[in-house]
Amino acid sequence: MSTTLQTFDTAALREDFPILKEKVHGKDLVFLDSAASAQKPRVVIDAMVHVMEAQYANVHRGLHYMSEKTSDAYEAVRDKVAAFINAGSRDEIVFTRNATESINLVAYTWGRSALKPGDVVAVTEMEHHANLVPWQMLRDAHGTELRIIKITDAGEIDWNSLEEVFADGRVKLLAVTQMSNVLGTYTPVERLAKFAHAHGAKILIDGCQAVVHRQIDVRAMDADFFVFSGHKLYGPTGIGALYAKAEILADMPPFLGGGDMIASVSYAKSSWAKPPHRFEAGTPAIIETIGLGAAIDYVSAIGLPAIAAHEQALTEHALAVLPNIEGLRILGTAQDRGGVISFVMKDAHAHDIATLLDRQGIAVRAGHHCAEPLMGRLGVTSTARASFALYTTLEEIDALAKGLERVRKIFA
Amino acid sequence: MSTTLQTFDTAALREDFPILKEKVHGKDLVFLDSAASAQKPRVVIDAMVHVMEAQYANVHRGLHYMSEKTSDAYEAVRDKVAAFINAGSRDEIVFTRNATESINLVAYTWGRSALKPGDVVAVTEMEHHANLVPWQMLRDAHGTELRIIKITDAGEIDWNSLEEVFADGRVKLLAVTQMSNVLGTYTPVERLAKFAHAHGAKILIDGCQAVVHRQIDVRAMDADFFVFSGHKLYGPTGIGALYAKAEILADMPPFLGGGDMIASVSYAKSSWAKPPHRFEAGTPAIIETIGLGAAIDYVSAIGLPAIAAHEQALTEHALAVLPNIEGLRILGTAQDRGGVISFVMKDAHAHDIATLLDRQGIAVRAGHHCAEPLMGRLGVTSTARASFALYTTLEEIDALAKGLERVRKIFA
Amino acid sequence: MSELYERIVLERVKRPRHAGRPAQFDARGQGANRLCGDKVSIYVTRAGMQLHHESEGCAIMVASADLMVDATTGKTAADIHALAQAFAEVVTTGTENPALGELNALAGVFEFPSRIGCATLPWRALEEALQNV
Amino acid sequence: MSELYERIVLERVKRPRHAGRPAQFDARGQGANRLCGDKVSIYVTRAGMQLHHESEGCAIMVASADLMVDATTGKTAADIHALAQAFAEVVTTGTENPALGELNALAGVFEFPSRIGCATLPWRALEEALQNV
Ligand SMILES: Cc1ncc(COP(=O)(O)O)c(C=O)c1O
Ligand SMILES: Cc1ncc(COP(=O)(O)O)c(C=O)c1O
Repeated sequence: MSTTLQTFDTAALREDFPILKEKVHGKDLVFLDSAASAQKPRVVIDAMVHVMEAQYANVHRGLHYMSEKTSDAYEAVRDKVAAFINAGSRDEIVFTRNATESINLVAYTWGRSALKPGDVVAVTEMEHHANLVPWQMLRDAHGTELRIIKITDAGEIDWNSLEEVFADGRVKLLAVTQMSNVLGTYTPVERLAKFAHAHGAKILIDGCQAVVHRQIDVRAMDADFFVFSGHKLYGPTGIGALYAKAEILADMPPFLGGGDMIASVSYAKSSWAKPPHRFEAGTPAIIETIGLGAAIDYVSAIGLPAIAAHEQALTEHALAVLPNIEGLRILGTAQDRGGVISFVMKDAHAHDIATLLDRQGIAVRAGHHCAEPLMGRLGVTSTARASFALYTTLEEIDALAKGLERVRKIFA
Repeated sequence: MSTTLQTFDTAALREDFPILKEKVHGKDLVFLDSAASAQKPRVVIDAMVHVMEAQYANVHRGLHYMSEKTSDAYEAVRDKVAAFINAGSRDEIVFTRNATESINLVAYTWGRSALKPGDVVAVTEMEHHANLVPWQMLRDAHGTELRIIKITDAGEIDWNSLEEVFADGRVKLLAVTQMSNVLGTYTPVERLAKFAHAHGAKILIDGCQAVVHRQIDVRAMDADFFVFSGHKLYGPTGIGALYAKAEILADMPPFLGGGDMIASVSYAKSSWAKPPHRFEAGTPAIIETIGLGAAIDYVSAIGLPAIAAHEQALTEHALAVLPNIEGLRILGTAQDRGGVISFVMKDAHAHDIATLLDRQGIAVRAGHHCAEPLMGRLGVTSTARASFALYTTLEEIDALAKGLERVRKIFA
Repeated sequence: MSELYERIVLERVKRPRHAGRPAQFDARGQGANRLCGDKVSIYVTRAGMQLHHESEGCAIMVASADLMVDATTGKTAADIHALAQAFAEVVTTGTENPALGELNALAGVFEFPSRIGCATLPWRALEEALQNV
Repeated sequence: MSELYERIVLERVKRPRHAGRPAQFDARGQGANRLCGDKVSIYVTRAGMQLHHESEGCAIMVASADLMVDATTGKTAADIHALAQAFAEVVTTGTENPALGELNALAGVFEFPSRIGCATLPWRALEEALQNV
């Protein structure tokens, strides 16, 4: 091993994640599936336990101590999320279940009010289903058009295609991932936002993958909408966020109706609370939101720049080592890419790879990664995918390489 | 104290709830706000911790050990929920964030496909906003009509009004609570279902409160839709359920678009997975679902009949003791009622009552309880509400009565 | 039990000095607390030389409205704005402000974060009324 | 590493004996695994006296299809249905069934719950094909 990671004590950080001590099929767990969902550090678990053991009640509507304390803890996370992605105001942060709900919320409310039939929503060939299907459903229900921006063979946005798609001036929303969950490609979101705005369109950035690996600044990138999930960011499941500019949220009609999202209710007419509460109906994911706050504190303390540097080293190592395996092909060769690596192997189907690696304790994902159309574009039906997190080590990548050698031999 | 509770060892059960040992303002916590959200037993906390410490990965899409085990644990809860409410099949259980989302899901998908403009949705005067606002939104977006069934001064459904509302045969859905979160009234859901069905309407039962206190049998009551939240059932926040009859779910279009809810995706057209997965887009609330499973195991082990008997004794005691307080008036005198008691006091506003009780460690809720129109019907702007759970004791009700005496003296 | 309630508030709640809607007024401002249904109207008469409040709500709100009228009658809009801010400071921090006199009776509200809105509601209504003058 | 793969499957994957789409056939059944993109078509010719599979997917699925053809050619629909159930039992429980012969090679699939669907997919396609005969 020539590469070493300085200023980043992975061994110490791994101690924060109880699950990393588990054995799988009698082998040490090598968890390379963090892009699907990350493991949880002790502080996140503890924060959730603390709520349930010592400080729990429903939020917002209570005048008693437990409710006040819980409301404060819940609302404090809104400030944390706002600071974490550098939103202009806490009121621009809406809590959702996950990125999928965040995007659907935009499609249902902004999409059906700000977009008119014939307006165009543009997505790229490398979107996750979460950033494709809602726009298809909007198209089919509301009469908008859906256009697809091509990617190059390298797995980057094809700028010619982008310009073509925008040429007639009808695109009103560009919905694009900041980092592909299949190819690891980062998209140039600042440039895309400028382009979209110059063409009279808004931009929605699917930050699900990127937020885990890079410092996000929604104001610097000038995002109109930005979405992510807590569970990929070392936080609990059941909690995600939508950021939208205040002036956009102000005009959006509500999504779900019920408690907490109203200003007043009468049978004839109800009026809506101000954002963000307008978009949070019913009892929220209180415990999970507080867990997300702990996760944000955790990654912030380590620092996204340090995490990014660590993962960059891992990625470079993987890109150096894996292609040595005969018959293995990595998909995507984008210039700017992070620690999500998809590959196929001659004669070995992705599912067989995953199963055989699993027997060695190595967890990778196999399938279409919720990006079926992208599989078609890449000319495959599925891929195997290894993805890295702050707790991933170079040794684990070597273990993956060794495991893949054994897979290759079985299928040779 | 003349009343005693046999066969139910409250003291032992209270040991299961760590939070009940907390002090508030230096006083023992007397938590009488469980109708808003219940406290969590150790086994629920432990189940969630176990997932995060030892057995976590994203579900459904993984071929590795952690994902398989987590998927199994997640899907096993579907069986538990189905058994708990006696659904005919596990595929009739859709996981949501909470009851609010469950009702909105029905309004968005079934409401916009099975209902036509001019069709009528009927609700009662005692619905929670969660079972009113979604139908208002449907009315305003889709052209259905919304009708309100009156309640009597006792706080029971006014059968004459029900018949009037149904008289012209245009009601297609009766959406009704099984237990009022303000008055404690149980509604005769079996009879209501028969009535609705005889009039060609479906019935949606808001079981949010009832499911905590009574054994539910969706087949015996012949519910078309039944909804509840996990957090009131001693489970985590962020997880709820929708039950719907298989043949109804089969015809419902999807709600949110994204991963996991599709059969196949192409740009031109996507096809949907079968229920229940069609309605569960994106990474679900995995940890919380498993927590809900533990909560269901917990209450099932104690037994709903035992819980109901315990709470019945508490309710009777409260109804005997509280009216002795001068100037205190309990709202609602339904024959069939459970442990949710709203009251007002002469000269003392509900909020002042709640604040003053809180100083004594007693948590009650005050406000409109997300039922603004009901407040109008009752001729009040807000009430104070004490609600009971399996861990509530007779002594806590006496503490409430004593606390209210002190409030009364302050305002005398 | 609770100093706050004992100290002052109830006196004002039971016998408010400035309650009621005048037959004639120059301007009105309204406030409502969506969480609890508290409602207040402030009436300004003779260019602020006379104020009334019509309050429907909890003791903290009613007392605050009545005390506010004492403290602000005849003051300029700028003075009232400054007073509103100083008062908000008192109820948020619990630190009394000698310049505020009787208004300090509500300092104890700071212990009940969810009630601070009750104490400040009449002030928001008054500021609205002044804009309508 | 994995007995399952070593024992048999790969032989059938590399050199399937019954792969390909016949020029003429009486009926076809199809199966697809939405999770992984596995696809299989089963072709029935001369009233079940000849079967072929066209498989695109993982080793478990392809081997299962090829072994299935061996085991079912010439059998009645009722027999095939019984075999399908017995086979499903083997791959779900891991307990070999002496009556199933070479099909037992896939017994190890039970250790991989999410792969059981791969093993049974060709059987579902065959049952569909038989309904089309
Ligand atoms: C009767 C009733 N219905 C619906 C709800 C809404 O539940 P949730 O906020 O969990 O969605 C509640 C609880 O607040 C309730 O009491
Ligand atoms: C790029 C991208 N977008 C969206 C999603 C959807 O996230 P979730 O399932 O948490 O809603 C994912 C994760 O699966 C993703 O990787």
